[in-house]
Amino acid sequence: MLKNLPQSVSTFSGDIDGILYFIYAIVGFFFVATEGYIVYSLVRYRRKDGVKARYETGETWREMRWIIGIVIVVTVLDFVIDSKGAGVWAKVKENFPEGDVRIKVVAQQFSWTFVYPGADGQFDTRDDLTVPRVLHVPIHSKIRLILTSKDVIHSFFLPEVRLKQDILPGRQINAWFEATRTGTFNLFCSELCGLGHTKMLGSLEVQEPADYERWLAETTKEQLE
Amino acid sequence: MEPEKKGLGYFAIWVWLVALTVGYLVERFIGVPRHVALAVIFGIALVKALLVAWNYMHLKHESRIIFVILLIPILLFAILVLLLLPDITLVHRGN
Amino acid sequence: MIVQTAAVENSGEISTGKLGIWWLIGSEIMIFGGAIGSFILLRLAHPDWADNAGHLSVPIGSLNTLVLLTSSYTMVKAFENVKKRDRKKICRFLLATALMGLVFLGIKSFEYHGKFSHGIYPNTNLFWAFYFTLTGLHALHVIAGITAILILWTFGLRDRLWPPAPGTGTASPGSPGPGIDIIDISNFSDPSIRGGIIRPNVNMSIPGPRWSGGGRPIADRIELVGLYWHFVDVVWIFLFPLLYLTA
Amino acid sequence: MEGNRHQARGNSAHHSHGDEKFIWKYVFSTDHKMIAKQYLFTGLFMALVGAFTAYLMRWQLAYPNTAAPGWGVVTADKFNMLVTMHGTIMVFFVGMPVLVAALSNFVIPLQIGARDMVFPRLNMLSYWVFVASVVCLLASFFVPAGASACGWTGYPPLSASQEYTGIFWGVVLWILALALEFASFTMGGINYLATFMCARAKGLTYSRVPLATWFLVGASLAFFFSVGPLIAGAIMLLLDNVAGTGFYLPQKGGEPLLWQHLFWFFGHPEVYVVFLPGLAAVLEIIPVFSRKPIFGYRTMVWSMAVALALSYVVWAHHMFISGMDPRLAMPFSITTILISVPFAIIIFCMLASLRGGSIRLATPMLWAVGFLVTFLIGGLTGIFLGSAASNIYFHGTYFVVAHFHYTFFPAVFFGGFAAIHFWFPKMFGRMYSERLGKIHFWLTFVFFNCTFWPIFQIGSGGMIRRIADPSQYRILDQFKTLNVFVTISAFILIAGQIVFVINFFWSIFRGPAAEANPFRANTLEWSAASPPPHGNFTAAPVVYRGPYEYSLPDRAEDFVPQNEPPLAQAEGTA
Repeated sequence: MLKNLPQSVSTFSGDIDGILYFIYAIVGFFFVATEGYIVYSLVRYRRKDGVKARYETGETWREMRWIIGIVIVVTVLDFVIDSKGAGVWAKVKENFPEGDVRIKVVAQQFSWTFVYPGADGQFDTRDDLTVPRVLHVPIHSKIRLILTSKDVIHSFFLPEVRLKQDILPGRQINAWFEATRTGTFNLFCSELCGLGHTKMLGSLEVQEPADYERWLAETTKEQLE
Repeated sequence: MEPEKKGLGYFAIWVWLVALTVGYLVERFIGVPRHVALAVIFGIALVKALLVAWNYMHLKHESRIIFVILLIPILLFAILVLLLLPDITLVHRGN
Repeated sequence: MIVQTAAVENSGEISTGKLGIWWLIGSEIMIFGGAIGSFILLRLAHPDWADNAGHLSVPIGSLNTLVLLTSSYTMVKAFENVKKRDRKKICRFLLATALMGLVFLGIKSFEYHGKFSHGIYPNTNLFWAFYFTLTGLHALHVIAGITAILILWTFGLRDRLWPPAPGTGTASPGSPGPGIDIIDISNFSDPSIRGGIIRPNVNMSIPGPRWSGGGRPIADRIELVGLYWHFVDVVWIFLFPLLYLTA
Repeated sequence: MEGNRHQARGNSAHHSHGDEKFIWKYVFSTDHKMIAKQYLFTGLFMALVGAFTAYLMRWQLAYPNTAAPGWGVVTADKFNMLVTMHGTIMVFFVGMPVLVAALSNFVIPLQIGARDMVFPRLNMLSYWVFVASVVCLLASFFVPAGASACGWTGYPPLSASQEYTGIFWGVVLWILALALEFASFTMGGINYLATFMCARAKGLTYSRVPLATWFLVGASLAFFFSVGPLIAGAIMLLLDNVAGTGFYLPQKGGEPLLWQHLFWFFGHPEVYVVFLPGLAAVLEIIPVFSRKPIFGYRTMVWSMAVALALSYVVWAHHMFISGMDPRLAMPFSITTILISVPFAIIIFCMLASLRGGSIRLATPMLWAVGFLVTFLIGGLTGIFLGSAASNIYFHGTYFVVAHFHYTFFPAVFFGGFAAIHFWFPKMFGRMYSERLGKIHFWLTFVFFNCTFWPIFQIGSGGMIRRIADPSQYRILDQFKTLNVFVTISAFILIAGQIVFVINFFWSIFRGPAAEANPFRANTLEWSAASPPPHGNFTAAPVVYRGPYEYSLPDRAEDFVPQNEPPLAQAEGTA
């Protein structure tokens, strides 16, 4: 079920995959055990002439002991899953690093625009760089994203980075990631945003720092002209 | 259905309700600090609502099941508002 | 587990009609709760809405509160007279309640008119959107309550609150047609044969296809409508300070 | 349909006897059984509409931008509309009427030994308000710009203003349809709850009420207390559309997230509103066909109660990445995962009910087991989504689609078909065809799994929901053949329902007459005639024992009806 996961290219994508595989193992065990048990009992306890069913109401602790046992196991596993997940969640969504690069993402029906603060490091100044569609980031640096939307709710989804975040109009929502592999990756809008939702595609370009700087300089020059 | 004239009569309750409504106005003229005023205002509203529910809706004579029917939605309302406080009220709105 | 007795639990008595109306009130609490809760949440986030609330007239709002409170009093008086079987007084108090409801609506529409003439509409800003939505939703409930009260009032005028002779009711089993199972209705309305904590005192006769009276006297519905009316009153008791007094 | 059984009615002065006109018997009936059938037929009709939308969507996903037979090319705007309508119809107009309304209406009064609902006319009104809601929804297909295309969750701002979708009437009618439906089911809910509380037969204490009734009542409770905020929310959404207010429009000071909270505050209990009735039917069927008492009756009732209580505080797991305060995620993740505990108890109790039984795999039992087998998958995959961390990746992908189809489909269709077959003799007085029933089951079971199992894989590969054209996505090229496989399976799944339609209508008119208790079950509905006359019971039933006394060791017969007087008391002590 999980063999189709896209490649993992960020510092936390491995953690998320770890949770996925961990849950997969637990769930897989219960899946095999319970489905197996159902098939077993359907065969084992099928109707036979002259054999009467057992009268068993399950109202006593003795009769319930197996169920209680399994349920305790389930509860414990639930908490294990949650406590493992809590750390990953906090890492991805709660405790943001300040970020080496800050980029503002502007979503609108039906396109992505990325705003780089330019040399002064401030947004909404004259030297802001506005780049459509392709998000360029340097590898191995912490990217701080400021997600905004001009109209409806969009969702910023980088499958390979395992990052997804809905963008609410009227709010600035923060996200971050750190890429660990260079290349071109996917960017989808994963929240129905209207007629052109399907075509609201972008891409993520992870570059070596030198390449990134070169690209940044070239684009700055282009835009200032 | 229920014993008559136990405690306050319907008319006395009405007098109380009117008095409490006028109480709003008094509070406005005295000029107390805002948070005190708000506490008083909603305290009065709560008292009035309880008076109506308790006497006019005969809750004081009702069986326990009615309280269950009433308390569940009130509790859920409280949960809904409390859980949404951080998300709707205390959020920093940018842009 | 095999307890082979026919034990009957019993505690308290409540009619199905009353139970139904309380369930209705329960669901209404959640509806108003959702709307009022949304208002509270956004109101807390926007202290600047106080300016808008300042445009609302506290004296008019207070007057309306008094009108509605008084109508609650007359409603409960009507119910009190049900127990005394005083038809004339019932009619008088029901009419008074309905009229006060209408006065409430009149004052409300006067307020609306004032806002409209100052160019304030639901789409002016979010405070006014909430104001018109909450009061409008409440006004709809007032209208429903007035309608129900007036219907009962006409029943009272025509002396239809109680069946002509006690006991017969409006429910009389029809003459049997060909091939009909005749069911002994009395068997089912006997409270003693029923289990459960709530004893039904509804006549479980099979209802007619039309909107005719059920098994119980119409007069019993005055209490039910009264409960609803008081609930509408309670909603206003909270709406008034929330909208008018937080300026 | 009801043979020559006339309904005795006639407490109206104008309408004095029972040889009633067609319109009062079949259209404006106040008989709970007729209203149940009305809901059932309406729901099944809507299922056809829902299936047609599914067909068109699957065609587009497998063969993008080619003409679907019987319709034409599914363009992006139509696809969004189909996505929206499929969800709305299947959840609100199939799941709700078939499971909540039809089952509650039919089963609750019969199982508790009542003559009818306590508010029969309110019951009728509730059905006709529902019809009005269906008409609203169907009408929305034919208004300018077509039906709503905002997703079945209708997230504003997309749904709050015409400028974002170009759809006005479609959205307005969609909201109205939902509002009417909620009004209808609120009336129904009041009725079920009051009937359950007031009209139980003598001796039918709360600890002897059959589990089906308990779970149906639980479903009504879940609905009843959660729908209010959404009604308020819907009013605000309607005003945003028609009056230009800005409750959900940030440029006017509104808050889009508010709708999501109000929607999911209802939306999660709604899952149980649909799921519990399906479970109710299955819980009733398992003991009958394994001739064994249900395992842990009290445990199940309490588990359900705990699950219901928890269901009101888990809603935000639908919104982990919605932009809500991230600190809310962990509390909601914990409650979400905790809710698996009561359901685990219920499932394990059901498994234990099979142990040591004498199992006969008749059609209702097949559906019940099918429900167990498939719902387990739905429940287990829910863990991936309930854990906030893994939800970051899976949210909004086809993994979610597969997951909720593995919960809704078993509940609505496996549970629904189990119920329809199980109570068919009681409902129509005739037996269904066992052979056709089995063919139908195996077709549905196999192709249901063929349809939805691969979708887990497609989803984990990164395919997101509600995209009209997968060929736009490079990452999805690897799933081309899988998508075609899914689509063909879905077609066979839909086509397989023809077997049911044939079985259903053939059996209603031509099936062999059914006896009162064909499955030798204990609960009260089987002591009434098949089909029960208006008024259900010829004499008031009296209950002497719990509902699941099967295979008592000291009895020759392997069942003891609830209303059979105990030997010692047979002389009429009660």
